[in-house]
Amino acid sequence: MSTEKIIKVNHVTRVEGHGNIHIKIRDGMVEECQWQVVEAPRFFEAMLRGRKWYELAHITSRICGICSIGHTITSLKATEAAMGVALSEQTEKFRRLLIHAENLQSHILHLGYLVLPDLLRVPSIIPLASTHKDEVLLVVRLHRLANEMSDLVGGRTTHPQRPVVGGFTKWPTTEELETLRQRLADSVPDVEAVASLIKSLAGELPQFIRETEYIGLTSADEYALYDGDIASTDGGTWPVDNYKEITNEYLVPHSTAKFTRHKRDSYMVGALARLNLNYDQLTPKAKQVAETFGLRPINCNPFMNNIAQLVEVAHSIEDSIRLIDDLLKNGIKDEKPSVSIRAGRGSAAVEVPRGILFHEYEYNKDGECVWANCVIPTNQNHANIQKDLEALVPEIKDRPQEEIELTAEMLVRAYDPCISCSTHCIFL
Amino acid sequence: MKLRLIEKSDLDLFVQNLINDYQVDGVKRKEGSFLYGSIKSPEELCLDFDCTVIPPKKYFLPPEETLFQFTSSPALQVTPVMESNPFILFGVHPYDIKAINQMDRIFARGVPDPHYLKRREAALIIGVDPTKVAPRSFWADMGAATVSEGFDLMLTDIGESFIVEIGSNKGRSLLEQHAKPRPATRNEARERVGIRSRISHICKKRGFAFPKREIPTLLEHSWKKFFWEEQASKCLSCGTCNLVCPTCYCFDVQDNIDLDLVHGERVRRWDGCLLHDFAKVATGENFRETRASRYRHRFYRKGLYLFRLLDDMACVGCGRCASACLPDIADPVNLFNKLREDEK
Amino acid sequence: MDKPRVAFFDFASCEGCQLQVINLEEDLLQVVGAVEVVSFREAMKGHSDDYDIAFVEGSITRHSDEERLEGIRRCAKVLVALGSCAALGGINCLKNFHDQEYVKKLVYGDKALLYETYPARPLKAVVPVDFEIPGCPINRNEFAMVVKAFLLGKKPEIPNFPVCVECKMAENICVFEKGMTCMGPVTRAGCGACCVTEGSFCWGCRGLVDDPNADSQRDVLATHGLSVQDVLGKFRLYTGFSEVAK
Amino acid sequence: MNQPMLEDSPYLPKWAEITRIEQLTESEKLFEMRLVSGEPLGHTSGQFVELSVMGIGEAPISISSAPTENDVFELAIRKVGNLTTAIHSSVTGDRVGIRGPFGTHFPVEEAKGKDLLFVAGGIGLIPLRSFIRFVLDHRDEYGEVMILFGARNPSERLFLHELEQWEKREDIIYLDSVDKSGPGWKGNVGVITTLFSKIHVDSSRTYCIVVGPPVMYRFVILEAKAKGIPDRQIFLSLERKMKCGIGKCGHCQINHLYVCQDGPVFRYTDIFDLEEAL
Ligand SMILES: Cc1cc2nc3c(=O)[nH]c(=O)nc-3n(C[C@H](O)[C@H](O)[C@H](O)COP(=O)(O)OP(=O)(O)OC[C@H]3O[C@@H](n4cnc5c(N)ncnc54)[C@H](O)[C@@H]3O)c2cc1C
Ligand code: SF4
Ligand code: SF4
Ligand code: SF4
Repeated sequence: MSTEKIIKVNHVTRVEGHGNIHIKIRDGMVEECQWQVVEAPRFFEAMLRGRKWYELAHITSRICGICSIGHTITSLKATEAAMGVALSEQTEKFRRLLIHAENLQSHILHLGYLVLPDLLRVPSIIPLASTHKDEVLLVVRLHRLANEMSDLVGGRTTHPQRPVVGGFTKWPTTEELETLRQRLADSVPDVEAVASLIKSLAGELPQFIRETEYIGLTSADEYALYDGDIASTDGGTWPVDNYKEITNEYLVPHSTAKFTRHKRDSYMVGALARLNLNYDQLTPKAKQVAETFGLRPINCNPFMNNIAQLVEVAHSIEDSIRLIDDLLKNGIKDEKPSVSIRAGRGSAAVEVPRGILFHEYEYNKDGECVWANCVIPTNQNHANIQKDLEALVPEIKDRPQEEIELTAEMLVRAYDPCISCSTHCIFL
Repeated sequence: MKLRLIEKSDLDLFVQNLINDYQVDGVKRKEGSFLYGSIKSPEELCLDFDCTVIPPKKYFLPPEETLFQFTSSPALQVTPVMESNPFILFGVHPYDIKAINQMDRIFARGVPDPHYLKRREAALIIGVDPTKVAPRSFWADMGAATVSEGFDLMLTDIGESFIVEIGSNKGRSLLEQHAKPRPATRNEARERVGIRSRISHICKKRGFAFPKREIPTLLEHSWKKFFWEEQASKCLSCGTCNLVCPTCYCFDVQDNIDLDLVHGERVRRWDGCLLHDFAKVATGENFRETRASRYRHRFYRKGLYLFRLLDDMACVGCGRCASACLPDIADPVNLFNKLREDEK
Repeated sequence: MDKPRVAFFDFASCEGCQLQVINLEEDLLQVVGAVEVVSFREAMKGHSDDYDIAFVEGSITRHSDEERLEGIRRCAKVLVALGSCAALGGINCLKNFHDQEYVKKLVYGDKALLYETYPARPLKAVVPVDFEIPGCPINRNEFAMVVKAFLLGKKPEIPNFPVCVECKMAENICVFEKGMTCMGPVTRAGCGACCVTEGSFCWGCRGLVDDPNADSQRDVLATHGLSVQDVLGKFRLYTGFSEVAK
Repeated sequence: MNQPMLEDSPYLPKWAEITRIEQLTESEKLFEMRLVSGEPLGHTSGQFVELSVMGIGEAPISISSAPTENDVFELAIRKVGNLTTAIHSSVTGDRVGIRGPFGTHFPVEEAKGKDLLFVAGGIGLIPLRSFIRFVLDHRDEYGEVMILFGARNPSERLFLHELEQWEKREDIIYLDSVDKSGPGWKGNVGVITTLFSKIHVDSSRTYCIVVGPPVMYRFVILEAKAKGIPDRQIFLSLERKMKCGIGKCGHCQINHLYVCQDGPVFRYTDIFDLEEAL
């Protein structure tokens, strides 16, 4: 008698955007194993054509609600590169702070609302509100802090308003920053509590190893998020302007998103990639969290991306406190951005929660966009997800159907894919 | 009338002393404009402003205020919310004081409104004579260059010092306890008259090309004119002219309820007769459906309707509406002059 | 009263509006206590076709979306457009001003044929919509207000006056004073004039009020130095689908 | 600033309990209520209350019962919006908020000894009913009583039971009409003004009280004038949007008048030349 396991997860839940997993196992043979992106394409490149220089960050922010801060800042940097806009130290510090805010927002959302239910084997955080009330309130508290931090620095939790080409429209006051600093410091026990909660459940994370290439920003001065050069765990660094040598986008028929490859068939970006590349520059608390989970570079278990995110939560909190102290020491000046419009082309990269993000624009002399390209982290991960699935499914093919399904879904979710972004890639 | 004098060099001390004992609000600079806000140190206080964006009415009729809180279960319960924390409003121009005096009458007439009146009673108003005239102001032509009541103290900058007029007993003791005034000499008092007339003179450059007391009659036979439509065709129905006006007080009332569907509050917030739904009722009928009818209503209200109630026009000539209206059609001076022109 | 059954769906969008629902934080726990969420792909596994209220985010950009939306309409007693993409077409409609084949080629080159797309549109261009919560992203308090209104059997009241009203109430300095331009005078309020408050200007993300004076707004923008093309651009940013913007 | 300070907010409602609910038509219900404090409402015919449900809001509603009806009062309410829908879903025993009574009233005293011509259009009958019932309770204090009632169609006619009784009474004249006929309707068809040809009035001693939708006033007043009824003996009740009921919020303003305080009942001579009134 022939046995057949057909797994069709259409619209994987608890991820952002629409993706499908199709697996077919007949008589112990994996016949089909596919990661498909079925998100409606949105064609941001066309949307940007003819729009004004000050509108691009506003529009590209709408590529993704979850990484809107990352898109905004990358977009601003690209425009600034194209027009040769110089930034003040204060601006760069606040941008770093804002990126930490988003990293916290996004990682806590992912870990608390999207991954935790998997580890506790429930469909969502909702039932946990009654069974694990304290844990849920813990997650909510941290999430609220991250959102309020985004609000304070960026002027809104999603689609920030204050960051503009050349600087910010409005700055937090000294008192506001002092309060924020206090709240961040006070949140450390909450982070520890989340860490030990996840630690107690980490046994649920599959032990799966597949070697691959990890790509991210790197910098001599810091754990690179806001700025740096492109680096690979396979060796080598590249200036951001050369990003296309790395990303090599290509299309596959079963997806509306573009795929990318570098030296191997695929590469991975995101928290795990960053940690693999820049582990030494993490803050002490972050390293301590990594230690608890035995997470050391180079780790090739994609499921550990969740843990890498947790490590980054600790890092972002600690580094934010440092940044705030620095800002307070210098005093907040009411700087006004100044921009002189000119024709030009510029590219930029920022490490956003899901990995390295590139924007590149070309402007005419009136400051109208004539060409644009955005390469989104999840896009860069799609091929790696596919390769991981191809390696993972044969390892688990004899398990019950539900378990294969859950493990495959958990794999996809570990990447924290932002599918709605990934189709917005723009390339000419 | 007894006038006092305080040296300019003593003013900061006076303000500081007030801050020590009271909540003090006054005019502050923001992005090249002026706004009323809380004053934490004397340097923040600005007395040589021309006009604020939002008038001081916000202290008595806040943009949004809770009338009462309610609980709907297990038993229905309501608790009124009335604020009456004493505070000082430092630096109010005479035209704004005139507007407050009008508003006092409105909220006290018929059924008195204690939410307004308590706030009003809790306020000590320190007036200040303008030293600058905003580009669109015409308060001198509206008879609002000076006021004889509605303040506790009234300051006039005469160069090295301020003349202080005492408007109430509360004002007198406030001055005596927190500053070191001396009586003003007759010369100094005369100087005040001179300064006041000079600034009025500057302000008079804008005004009506005809006696303003004719405005009500002018309106009485202007109702059907095409003029209104022509003007209102540019109106954005944004209500800005209402909201920035110190004599506009219309409000909307709404319930806010918490997610538990048990606790909540009834609030009132600023409304404006220029807004589309202002006179619209549940059946869909709108008693002022067209832009022109709403636009006209505002001018009738200012120049005729409230005149019938208060024996005074409901415009003090601050010019806020004129400078805030983007298509520039809200200026009473332009409008009434045009209307009069049309008459001929 | 039985708890109303609520489902969330999305089409072409950034999912930022659903994120605002999650961002209700502790209030979200109250919301999920008062209603039964039967479908919320962004935040939960599982799904049911038995629901009373469907909150739908995103614009319709392809024929296959229409079928799915019609299915949702059939199941839902009340269909609410969540956010500007769903309510107005929003930012997605920016692509409508280019030839659709050109758009596909621009992004997908010689693989363009593989991708289906047509000019983006709001939900109401495809099925009847009961309520709209505009905003890019939505104001989460407004979302909570709508939920409470449903629970109370009340009609949710989305303001029908322009942003200038809330801007005055927030005591902002009008951006025209500061040498910038603003869509506030024709844009539906409900955001608390947040963009102006944060030092920016109103982009028009909540769409137009019921009876906007678009001509006067065009004049105002022109007087403040905008070219005809720029004025058009301002209207098209969010309300490209509506007639006034064309 | 020497005005008396009221400690109590005029925006605070008193509680009333719904004691009886009667479905009048498909969209109107009658609510009998009693103030929880036990006091009588103390209104005069023509006045209204602000009715509220916490969390929903408030709306002005005319008092439909006569002041003489002990400690209960009646409101007849058409379901059109938020508050009215909420009230329609309430049940006997529920508590609601009441403020008022507010506003002016019909010429109850002035018209004593005089003839009365009541003209009601649609739900205009709701406030008029209060006066009519008062008059019927004090029948010998008034002269001739005529009631003209018009509705859009038979199904929109309120207080059917009472209408039947009025029709049967010998001491009053009751006539009605519908704009559009409907199943089972055998009476007059036509707008309300067509009824005027069927009555005779002694114009100098007749008071004409008109309540109906805004469009009705102009035509009915013309008919009344044609009958020779002096302008100052014509009374009408106006409807406007209201938010406070105490002459502050500005929504009901017509000229210098606040309908909530200076109205809703007006003598025709006081408003005939006011723009926007009629
Ligand atoms: C003096 C007076 C007496 C009235 N008497 C009755 C009556 O006896 N029976 C009856 O069914 N209706 C009466 N109405 C009309 C009734 O007030 C409205 O139908 C009611 O306000 C609708 O409120 P809502 O909350 O259901 O509607 P929504 O559309 O939700 O209205 C919101 C709010 O707007 C205001 N508003 C809306 N429509 C009106 C209106 N027509 N008049 C005044 N304010 C309005 C109210 O404050 C209301 O709460 C009367 C109106 C007035 C002015
Ligand atoms: S007159 Fe001017 S300020 Fe007033 S509503 Fe019209 S456009 Fe706005
Ligand atoms: S109408 Fe205009 S000028 Fe007159 S008081 Fe009001 S805002 Fe000032
Ligand atoms: S800034 Fe914009 S929204 Fe605010 S008042 Fe000015 S035009 Fe209106």
